[in-house]
Amino acid sequence: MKLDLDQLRELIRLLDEANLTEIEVEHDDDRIRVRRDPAPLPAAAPVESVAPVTAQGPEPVGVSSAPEDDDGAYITSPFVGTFYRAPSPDGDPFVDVGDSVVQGQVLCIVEAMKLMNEIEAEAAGTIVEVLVENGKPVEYGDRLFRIEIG
Amino acid sequence: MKLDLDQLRELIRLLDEANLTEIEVEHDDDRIRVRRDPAPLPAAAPVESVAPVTAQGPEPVGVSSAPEDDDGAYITSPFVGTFYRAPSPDGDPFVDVGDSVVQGQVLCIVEAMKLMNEIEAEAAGTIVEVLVENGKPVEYGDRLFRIEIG
Amino acid sequence: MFEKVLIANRGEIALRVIRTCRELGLRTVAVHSEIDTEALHTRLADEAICIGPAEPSRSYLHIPAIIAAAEITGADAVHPGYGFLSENPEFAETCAQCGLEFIGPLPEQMRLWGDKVSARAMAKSLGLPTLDGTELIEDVEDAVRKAEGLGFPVLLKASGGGGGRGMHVVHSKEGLRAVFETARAESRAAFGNDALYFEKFLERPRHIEFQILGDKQGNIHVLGERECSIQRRHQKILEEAPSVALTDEMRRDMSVTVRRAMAEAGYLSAGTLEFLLDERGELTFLEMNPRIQVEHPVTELVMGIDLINEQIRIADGQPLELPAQPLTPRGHAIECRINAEDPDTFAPSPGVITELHMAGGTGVRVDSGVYGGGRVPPHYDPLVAKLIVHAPTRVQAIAKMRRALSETIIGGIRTNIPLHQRILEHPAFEEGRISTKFLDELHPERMLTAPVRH
Amino acid sequence: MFEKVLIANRGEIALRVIRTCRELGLRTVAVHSEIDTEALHTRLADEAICIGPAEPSRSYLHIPAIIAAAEITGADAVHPGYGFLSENPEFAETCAQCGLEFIGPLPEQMRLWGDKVSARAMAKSLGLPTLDGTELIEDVEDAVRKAEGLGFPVLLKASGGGGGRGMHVVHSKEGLRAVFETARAESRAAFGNDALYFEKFLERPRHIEFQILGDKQGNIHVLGERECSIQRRHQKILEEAPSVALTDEMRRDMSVTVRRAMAEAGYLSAGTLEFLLDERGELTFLEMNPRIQVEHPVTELVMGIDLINEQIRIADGQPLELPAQPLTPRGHAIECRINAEDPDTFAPSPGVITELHMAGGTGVRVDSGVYGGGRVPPHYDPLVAKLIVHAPTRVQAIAKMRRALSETIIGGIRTNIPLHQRILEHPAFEEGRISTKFLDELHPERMLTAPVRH
Repeated sequence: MKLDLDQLRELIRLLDEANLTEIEVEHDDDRIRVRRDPAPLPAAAPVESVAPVTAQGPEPVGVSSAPEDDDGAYITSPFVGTFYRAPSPDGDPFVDVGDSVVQGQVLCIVEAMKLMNEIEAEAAGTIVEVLVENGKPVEYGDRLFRIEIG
Repeated sequence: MKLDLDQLRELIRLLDEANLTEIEVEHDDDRIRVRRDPAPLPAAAPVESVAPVTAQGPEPVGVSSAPEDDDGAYITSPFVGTFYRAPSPDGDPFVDVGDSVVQGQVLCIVEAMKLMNEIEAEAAGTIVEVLVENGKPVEYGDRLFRIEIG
Repeated sequence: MFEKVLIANRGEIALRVIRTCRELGLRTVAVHSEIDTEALHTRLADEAICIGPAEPSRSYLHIPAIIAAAEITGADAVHPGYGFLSENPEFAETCAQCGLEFIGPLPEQMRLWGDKVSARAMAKSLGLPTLDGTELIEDVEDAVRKAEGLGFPVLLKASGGGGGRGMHVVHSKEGLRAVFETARAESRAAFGNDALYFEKFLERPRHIEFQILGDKQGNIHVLGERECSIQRRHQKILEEAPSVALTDEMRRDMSVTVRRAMAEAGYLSAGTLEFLLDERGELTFLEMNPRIQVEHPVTELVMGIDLINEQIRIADGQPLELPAQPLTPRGHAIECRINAEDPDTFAPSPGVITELHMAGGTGVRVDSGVYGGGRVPPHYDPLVAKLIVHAPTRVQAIAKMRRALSETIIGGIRTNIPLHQRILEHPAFEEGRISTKFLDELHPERMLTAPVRH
Repeated sequence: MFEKVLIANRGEIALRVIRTCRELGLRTVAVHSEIDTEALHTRLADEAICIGPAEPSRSYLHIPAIIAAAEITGADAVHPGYGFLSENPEFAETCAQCGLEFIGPLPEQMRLWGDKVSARAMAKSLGLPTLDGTELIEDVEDAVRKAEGLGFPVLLKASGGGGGRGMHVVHSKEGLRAVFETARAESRAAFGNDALYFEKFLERPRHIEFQILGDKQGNIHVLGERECSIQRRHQKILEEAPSVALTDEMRRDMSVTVRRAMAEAGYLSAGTLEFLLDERGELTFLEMNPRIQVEHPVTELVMGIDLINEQIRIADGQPLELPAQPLTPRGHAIECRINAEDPDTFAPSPGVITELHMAGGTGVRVDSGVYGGGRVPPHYDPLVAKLIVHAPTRVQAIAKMRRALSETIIGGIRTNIPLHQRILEHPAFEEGRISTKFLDELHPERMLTAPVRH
């Protein structure tokens, strides 16, 4: 692939000049996109407060009620609790990367208040990634598995 | 790939005029998209405070140590006090609009602590505008006269 | 002592508890809903756990999620704040079963005082003065008999109600017949319980409440009174301590009565006994709130104490450190609840706070759960901040609150600051001539048309 | 009473005065330099007048401009704050000549107490305990004689000095000969006066000061003491009230002595008598500051009063409203001066404050002259805010201050918050084992290399 760097520079200059966040140009099979996320300038930060240095512990990660984004679909935790991949400490994992799963199949357990909550697949698909380590705590909405639907 | 920068600029102008955040145009195999994310405007305001409604009274006007801007040169007040255009209540004004003045010529009086401070022209020129009413208070740096130098 | 406290709440009270925990060297766990991921309590706690979506029933009211959050963080105590689960005996019991110290009263005390009829009976048996009232009503004919026995006007109340909900003023037999079945159905729908009873209706009472603390050694302290007569539809808006309506003698006498009654009841932790004060100067028991209250700071300021600190000490089994004799108030304190709502229509005004400048200086305390750039979600209480002032006299406290309100800037949402300013400028308020009808009489037309908010 | 007060100052103290004026229903006029056009005092006053460029000598110290600002706004009283013109007798006299009520002491009192030698002689004659010292020194030989009479180590002080400036510790005759002429030249350059004298040098004293108020009826109130031993090069950094080093008896005895002395001196308005406390428990007079002081809020919090309010009442000719017997402190208060400076090198750090979150909650007071987005100019004192806490005990106050500092976020400039945190975590500070040498001993190497700041 041959890059026309000058053209690219021209686009970036334009982006800056016009204070844009994105320019995308497509022509035949060519496509150029330049993008700059809105700068988190000092003033764009929360105005009165920011998280103090003392705030620690489990960061709420990617809590998303829309389970699908660019990278595929996610199974998120509907409970706060402890994540287990197998029905018993020495049992085999319910699923592993590469496994095909059917709708309703048990993928893992989230334990809370001594109750073992089985988390089921909402749709058929293939497990692409296991995102939480066995025995680790999870929050509501934490991503547990990445799954390719279908 | 050939960029039509003028067309792009036209699109950006349109984006601005209509206060949009995105324009996307697709034609045959060509596609152009320009995008500007909503600026974090609110957060760009003073972070903790703004002037409260109770703040009133004389607004500090155009306090400028550089007496010259687009509109010409200004004679500013070097004192806080009361502005008088004439040497006595029934006297003639020292100067009026249209008068030519020479360097060192007395233009007005600013009274403070019963002292009559004579304000002199720093350079020769023509009085274009008298900016403060006779007998009104002035702050340090307030513009008193607009003058055309030369 | 326990070492890590989970705060089962949000907003300013969660922050309030976090602050005292930090001063005591206790670690803190915030729980939050998805919409509160950036909330101030989430940010200021040592740890934060997302427990569910924005709907309270699936997060802040969802007991299993809160207990699970305590489990995975290793918290060993829970502070419930006010509202949400603070008066839920099942929650307190579940905490105990899971080995978590519940920082609040015992579940049986919540049950006892939570039911309005049993509370009134208990109060009477403990020697507290009660408003003339009746037993539970059987049917509409029984209602007419009981109401005539008590004498109109009467207040028809739901036994399961509270916080001003489930009440009807009835002026005549006809009115009673017209409203009775509706009231019963409402009560059933709102509280799952259609038991109703009558109380004598006072036209223009003042709302006076006494703050108490009880420890595990059985000591009870009465920490003076607050006056909370400025209410809109039984929602308190502005509170003060002490009340101008009480003489030193009334305060002393009622403190003795309350202390004796609560010692006999074996009450533990912080609680508030609410009274009505009629125009003849009689105090009668209204209800007992077994929790910390929104307006507790006015007591803290005039008494020079930290009530959350005392709650924590009590839960840990330590005796109260307060002197044995009643503390006397120093100066006067006023609290304004700053709500995200239209000051005229009272419609909620959630949104993003674009600018925030809270008042400061001598005698000004700010308890806030928000920050500039932060969001006030529509799912919860509209309280965004409490502005509290303390000055040597009531006149000075009023002047200070006016000054503090004039400095306060909250941009991006509407707030009830203009309403507070109207209250504080009103001659009747300045003279202390107030009652729970004050706001109705300030804006009679508005009170009729404004939407009900529960 | 006067109706419009001009505040001849800037920063937090200007705001402090504006706030009390507003509470009293007085209108306010801010004066400001060009660079302070957007400053908070400029914004919060009822009126604001630009009086000159950024340089203090042409604005905040420029008497004609301030008087002219009062003339054009119709102000009828002036509050000088602290610093700038607050101890300038010519300014007080000019105000009086122009018909402006000066809210502070009489010019002759400023003259009396402003000169260190006459102040010490006056204090002695009024029965205040003074440190052994000498008359003015004639020449180097006289210096050697006088120093040997007093006994080394001695402190060589400039009569015109103050606030810790113009002092040299001398340990031997040789050292004295080496430093004498330099000290005389420095004094002449800094204070326009080369008069020097000796005082006994204390190795590790504590700084204790008593707050007083005198009214036009001749009443003097002594409002307890403050301890300000945490200093860097005689600049106070952290202050508290009461002092752990005083017993009730010492406090009572010195209050009686101070009241009698100040009544005899006919002192008017707010003032502070500074003492050194040596390791044997002896208090000796250091100097008298005829003005309100930076650290006055710690006294306000433990005494429950408003000192600016009292200053205004006094200027108006009203008697003090305080009870006749000495007020007793309630709880413990600590103030941290938050300066825009590097916490390690102490180099000033002016600039734009990009983020600001000040602490809140129970027992926290914030007196600040800045806002998020505002600028700290390089021309003035680096004090950007005072964080002040109040709690029942000293231990609780320390915990509260640690908590409050941990919540405070000031972005865009460096501040001395980390230094305060180090002080508050230090075991010796916690135990109250402090002296004016505390910071030197905390960072000995730093104190030697840090730039001098006046």
